[in-house]
Amino acid sequence: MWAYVIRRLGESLLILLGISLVTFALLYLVPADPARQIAGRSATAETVANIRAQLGLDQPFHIQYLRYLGNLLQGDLGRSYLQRTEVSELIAARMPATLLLMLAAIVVELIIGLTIGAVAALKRNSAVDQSLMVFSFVTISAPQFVVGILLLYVFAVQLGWFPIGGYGTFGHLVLPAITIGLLGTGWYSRMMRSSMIDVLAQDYVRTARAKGLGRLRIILRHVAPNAILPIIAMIGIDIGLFMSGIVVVESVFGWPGIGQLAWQAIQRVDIPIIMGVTLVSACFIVLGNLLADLIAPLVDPRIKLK
Amino acid sequence: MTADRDNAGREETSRPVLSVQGLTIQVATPEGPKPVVQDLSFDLRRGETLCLAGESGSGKSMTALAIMGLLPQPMARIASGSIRLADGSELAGRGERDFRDIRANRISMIFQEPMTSLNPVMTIGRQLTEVLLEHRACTPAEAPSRALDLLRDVRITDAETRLKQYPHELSGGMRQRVMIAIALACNPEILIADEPTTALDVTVQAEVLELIRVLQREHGTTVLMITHDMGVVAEMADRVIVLRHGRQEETAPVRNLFAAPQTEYSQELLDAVPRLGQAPARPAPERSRDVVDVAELCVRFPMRGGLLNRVTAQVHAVEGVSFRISPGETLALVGESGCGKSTIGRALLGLVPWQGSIRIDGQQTAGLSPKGLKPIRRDIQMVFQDPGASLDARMTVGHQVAEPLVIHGLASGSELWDRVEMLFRRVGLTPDQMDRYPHEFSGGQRQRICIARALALGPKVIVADESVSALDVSVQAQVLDLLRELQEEEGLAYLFISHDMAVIDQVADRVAVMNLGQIVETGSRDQVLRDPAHGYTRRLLSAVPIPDPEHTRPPVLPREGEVGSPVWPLGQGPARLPMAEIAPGHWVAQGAPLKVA
Amino acid sequence: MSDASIPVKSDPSRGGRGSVLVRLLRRPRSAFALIVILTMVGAAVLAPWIMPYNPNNQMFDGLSLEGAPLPPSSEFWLGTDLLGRDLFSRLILGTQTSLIIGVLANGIAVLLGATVGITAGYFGGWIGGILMRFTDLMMAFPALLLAIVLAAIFKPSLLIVALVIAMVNWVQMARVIYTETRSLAQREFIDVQRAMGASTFRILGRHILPHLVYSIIVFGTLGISTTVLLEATLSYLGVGVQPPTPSWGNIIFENQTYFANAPWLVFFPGIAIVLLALSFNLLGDALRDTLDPRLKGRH
Amino acid sequence: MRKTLATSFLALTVAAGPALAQDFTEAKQGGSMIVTYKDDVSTLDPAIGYDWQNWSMIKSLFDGLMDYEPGTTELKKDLAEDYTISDDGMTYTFKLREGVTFHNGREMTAEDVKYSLDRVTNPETQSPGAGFFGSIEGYDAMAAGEVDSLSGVTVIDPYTVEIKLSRPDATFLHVMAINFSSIVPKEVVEDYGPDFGKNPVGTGAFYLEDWTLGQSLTFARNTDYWNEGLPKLDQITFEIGLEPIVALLRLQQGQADIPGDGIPPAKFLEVTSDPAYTDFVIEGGQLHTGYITMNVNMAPFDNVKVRQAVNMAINKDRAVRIINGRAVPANQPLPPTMPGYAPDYEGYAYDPEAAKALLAEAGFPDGFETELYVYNTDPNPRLAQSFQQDLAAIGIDAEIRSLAQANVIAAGGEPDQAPMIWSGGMAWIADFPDPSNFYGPILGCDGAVPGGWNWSWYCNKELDALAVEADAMTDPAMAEEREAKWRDIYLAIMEDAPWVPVFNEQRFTMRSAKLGGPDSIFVDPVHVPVNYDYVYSTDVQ
Repeated sequence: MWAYVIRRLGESLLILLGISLVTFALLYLVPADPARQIAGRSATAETVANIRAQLGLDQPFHIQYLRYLGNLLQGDLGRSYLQRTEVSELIAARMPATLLLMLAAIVVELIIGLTIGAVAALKRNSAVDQSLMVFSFVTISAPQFVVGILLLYVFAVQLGWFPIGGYGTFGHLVLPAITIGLLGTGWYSRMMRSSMIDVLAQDYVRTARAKGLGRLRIILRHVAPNAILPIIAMIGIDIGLFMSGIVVVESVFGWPGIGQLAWQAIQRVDIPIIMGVTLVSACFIVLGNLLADLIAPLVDPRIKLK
Repeated sequence: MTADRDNAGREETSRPVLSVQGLTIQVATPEGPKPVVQDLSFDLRRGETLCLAGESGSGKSMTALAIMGLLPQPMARIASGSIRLADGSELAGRGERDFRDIRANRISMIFQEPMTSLNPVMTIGRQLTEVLLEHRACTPAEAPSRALDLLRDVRITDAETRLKQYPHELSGGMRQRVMIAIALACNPEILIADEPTTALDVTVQAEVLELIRVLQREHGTTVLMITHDMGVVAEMADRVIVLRHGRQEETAPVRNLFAAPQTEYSQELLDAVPRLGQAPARPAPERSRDVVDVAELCVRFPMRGGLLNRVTAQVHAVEGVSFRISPGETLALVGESGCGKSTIGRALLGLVPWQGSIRIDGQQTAGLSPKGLKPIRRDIQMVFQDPGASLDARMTVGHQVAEPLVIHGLASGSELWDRVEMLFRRVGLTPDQMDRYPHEFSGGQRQRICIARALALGPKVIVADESVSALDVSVQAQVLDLLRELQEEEGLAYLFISHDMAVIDQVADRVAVMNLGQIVETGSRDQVLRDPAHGYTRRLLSAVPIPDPEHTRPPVLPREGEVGSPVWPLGQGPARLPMAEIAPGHWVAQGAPLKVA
Repeated sequence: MSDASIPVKSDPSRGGRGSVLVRLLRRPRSAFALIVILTMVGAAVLAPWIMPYNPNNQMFDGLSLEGAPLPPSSEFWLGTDLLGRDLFSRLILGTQTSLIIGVLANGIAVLLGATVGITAGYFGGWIGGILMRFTDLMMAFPALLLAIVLAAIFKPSLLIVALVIAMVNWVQMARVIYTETRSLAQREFIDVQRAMGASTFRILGRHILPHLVYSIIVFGTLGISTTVLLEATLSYLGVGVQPPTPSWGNIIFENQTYFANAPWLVFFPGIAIVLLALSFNLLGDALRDTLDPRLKGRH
Repeated sequence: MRKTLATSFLALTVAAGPALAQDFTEAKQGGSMIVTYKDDVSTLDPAIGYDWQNWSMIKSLFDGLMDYEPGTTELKKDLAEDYTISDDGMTYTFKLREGVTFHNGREMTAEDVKYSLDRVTNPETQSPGAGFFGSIEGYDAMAAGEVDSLSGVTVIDPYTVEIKLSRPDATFLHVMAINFSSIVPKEVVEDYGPDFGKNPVGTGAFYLEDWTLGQSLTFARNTDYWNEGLPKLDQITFEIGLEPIVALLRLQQGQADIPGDGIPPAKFLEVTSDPAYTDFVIEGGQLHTGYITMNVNMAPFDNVKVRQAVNMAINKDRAVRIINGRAVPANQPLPPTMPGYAPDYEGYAYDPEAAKALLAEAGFPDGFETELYVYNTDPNPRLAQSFQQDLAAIGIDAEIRSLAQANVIAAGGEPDQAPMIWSGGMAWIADFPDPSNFYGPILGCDGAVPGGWNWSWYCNKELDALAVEADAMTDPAMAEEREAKWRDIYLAIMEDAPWVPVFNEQRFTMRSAKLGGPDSIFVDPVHVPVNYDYVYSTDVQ
């Protein structure tokens, strides 16, 4: 078990290393010159060169990357070019908001998604199933910015049930969490439905029926636990979806998370922040996958970590 | 089992415990409802064992499911007829809720696949206590000890540990015992056993059948047994109902059926059953040269683990096996599942990496590149167990039979199709079937197609890996006939891999018995099967059910020593068993390749 | 050997295209999807003839005197946008953009994903290891971030946007195909081919690929929906299709601040995106059910 | 339309003076307000902060030697109690106010002034404003990193500091009023190092009470503020991350008081036409020009006739209408409120036919293909499309390149990347109200270097020489003459037409009903966007 965890962590580190290299290389190709941006419009070429040297931007690519990596190993994500603040501090400050949103979104998608999926599977091919599946298709077909704008318009502007964007209270959380959660809801409900249908056809469910167990008991004790197994593997993918979603949703709702930070940084080509956010969200995704793999054997005794 | 039995209503012995009258079951097909069971009537008498026997599609499992109210919804339904219990309660048409008191309480069922019939994420203990508690057979406090008793009842070793284990940690035989324990937990009047041993090795099958008999005796349970295996029928049944295409073909006490079947179909069915020890003698092929010469063959699969995911152990699937086959000769490889017999076949075809020496028609294949191997492949071909899986579902069978010719550039154009046509005829198919897809054929026909494909290159050897195991007995007999015919006409050599002693008895010239990757006994068919010298061979033979109700099979011989494991840490391996020739050509291993697992 | 299985197998491979189409049309959901898709393809192809106005013409009478966009009317069916252009005409032209990107980006993604998936799945070993580690790496990349950065490096154009989306989207395809190829490669009928001495090329081309075609079609169809959404999102963030080429995403991007005052500017393109993505999702799902009974009811 | 706006603006500025005097003395201290911004506040370090959000915040946290009268562009003394200028205009001697304390309680002295100027010019500070101090003696050595102190700045006594210039600079007092010359306490700066921007300590009217990164900042009243009676509010909360549209909706629902990013276009018509808001919508000018650059080194824009033709082709009225009339069409680089503006100059009138003819004359009867770079936030891509249509009308096929701001700036800084750039969203807002501020970096030779801000790459040595001459006229008596000189320079530039000046944006902002104060401070031309110090709350009156 521990050997497995350590090996997987090692692999994850390699993946993160790869991601850092690719991102760094991509950003190296971005034409904007950070030194120019820092120096301002009134600066002379001399000043700019001076700043470039201070930031090490005059070094060849591999030196720059190795230096970045060296700092990274010491937990130093660098300092934002334009905000002049430690990137780690900026990310740390925004992390609670993003984590809160993520948690809320996961609750939304799990509760709604799994329920819808289960109900659809149990009522397979009925009108209920059909309409639930169409609903789930709509949720995965609607771009988050459209959903977000729509929810904001209807529930915050017109009905005034929720605050119009921002952060702080439970009310602020509802709309963005639903916006992000809806996408996952679609995926989870479809996964859950097909998984439930698979499990319902399994021999051990027939055994459970042959035992004379009640329907609810069969569903809760025999079907649901087995149906959820393949869905656990979704955690990593789900976090990936989430990380992509926050850039849009946080900007629609003015949610002070790392998605907003990333978007602002991309607009201004603030490379240390882009690097930092990319690495942090890649960490999330990698850890999510790892977590999924570690949870799996706890839920499914057949899986052995090797 | 000493629990108080509810004897109410049992005094009335005249009434059957279960009475099925005019049962018709329909399934929905795209072409409309189609009956799979028609007008089936029988009575199940208290304490007896009634066998529903028949081949695939005879409707025997559907009948069982109908009694339990477990017909697959909404595709199948009882169209007419009644199913009554001794107290007169009607089961047909009952709702799911009303069935709950019947199931496990009055009728229990065990299924064919013990591997999948238990919930993989629940401990054995909980799956047992669950049924007890559901039917209030005991209080929650008593449940664990009752569960333990149940496991001991079904002769499971180390029952306390088993309670905490999950199904995947148990062997197939043990799982079926757990299923039986669950089925008998509430002391039902009737136990329906649907092919309970089909998925198990022959020795385990014998043990499970014995267990069912013992428990039936102890509990006085009535058993409705569903099987396709006439050996099992002969061994277990008091009465037999032969089903065919959903209709009752014949109902008779077991002795009468075997002694004097009343219908033609029953006769055919019984004739087709291979019987151990009754096969005619085979003329010894002349041993001029060896078309296959295997020496010191080893196949090992790496197992990875640890921090760096390095190879930490190896599965010694095949360990130092040597044998030869002459033209026109059949060598049978026999053994229980996992003994390495199939791996040998795959090694011969170059489908797994191996060490040692393999000569096909004199040519060494060790170390050959795919290109170098290609001409040799023309001499050796393979026919697998599942013809469905070994045919490409998305290609017409004609093309698939033509493929080897195309690959080896042996024919093209009209010549190609002439040869394919010839091959189709050769295996008893008609050329107009060439344009169809595999799923349009029955199992037996598909296996013929596979044989035709294997014959296309005119091989000298065919590896037949459980090639008839998945087929119904009547079809099996036909395919075996075809193989024999081909051998006689073309002088083919077979490496016939099978777990079925009776089949081997019919086809083999020589037999090699394998256990844990090594040959433990080899010799002519008569030497090995009629006069087994190794304990393992004897045990295997003692477990084979004999399709003769007059014959009382002695109990299965006990296993000698522990169950071994082919997994060894890196750098270690099983000791090679020394072989001794106890008669000309009859070699027996000395000692057993043991390793405490 | 159980005979409990119901012999209701339908024929997955026979019957030709016509009958697949018939089966799709028989199901209300896929019939709806087909009609929407065909309508949109029709609109895209016939755009020059059915657009009531020049979609790029910033009409003087397309804005109110204060410079506000006009609501839907008999003159401008879906109203005008902030530059006084006819929204209906722009939506029709936007269909072209969305479909071109959908087909182009998805085509590249499918090609790339299938190649990587098949190679890694069939050969395994270190080639497969490296390829799959690389896809793992791509999976861990926050896709949208990657797309935005890529779009920022290369000057955005239709082709670049399509390439960027393909770079992000091929990964899922590779995963799916990899898993399927791996299980196919272990099937007996492939063993038979190897035993016959068939070349790798032949096995891949004649036996593996035909089995993957349906998955490729299904996931390719589903992929179009993701592509349309990603294009819309990129355009919404201003790094997608360049103005004045209309795409549904950049129509919303240009007009989103007016959602309270001119909701039609966000509503109509929003509906268009949802409809198209929904239709491709429904179609993909229906194709999966119709073409490949093995997958029936999953996902 | 243009005329009405211009006059109303003048009226506003004129009205500001007396209004301030009246309201202000009577207004009581207390209360609070909420200001919203979309983008993060990057830093509050006065040597570094240079964006829309932090500009006025820094002004309220810090003071410099000079400042402007609230709501106007008139210089006034701030921390300097008095100053003298030597006759040659090369030496400035500032007498500091006594008893001014930093937020940490220490008194501000001449040493701090010297430290602050040394710090902002030291290359290690990486100040984007360092270039403003180029006229101080010793600046070049400082910029080169050779020394760590400006030789021209001398502490005479704790309350007197003398600054020597290396060349006469008429704008020097303006320079002393910009944020970059704010006075900072050395010990605190050294304590926090690069994080001083997160922990600012100054002498300003407010101090930073709390900063939750990415969410909000709270300013509290500096009770020891040297300027009696200021500020009026006890607390200001800045909420960050709100889209302008959301910010305005919040204001309408009473959840915010000032939308820091102004009234978004989408809401503009609604609030300006709603009588309920007429008292709260405030219009003001700003020292801003929106322009299209044409790279004079890239064909065919190396041909002056082509550039002139483009000037005639752009329909500025239409552009103004696209942004709902929140601007006045421009015909020269300087905005109307800037000294040196030429009110009589006609510019290039909108005349597509003439433009077409001129283009043909230049050898492009069928037009040509080119690219127009634009910052990808609304309304800039829309404006670009409008220009694109205008250009198409005379046969020029301009492809739009809508990119992130930094990428547009980078392209402009390359000699051969961007033939045309629309400056919107990055356009020049003057750092101080002096005509010279529109020249050097964006039209002069100094800016026409790789990575520079002169995106038209226009470099006219003669005009550069004239500019130096004009800035040497430091005598206040010659102000008129200097202004005229600058006017000539800009008109000469228009002859060469490296730009198409499109419009001068007006600022429209809104305040909630609970805020009081003269309108002019809500659209303060220097304390952009709002002069927080003078806002009061009607709740406590």
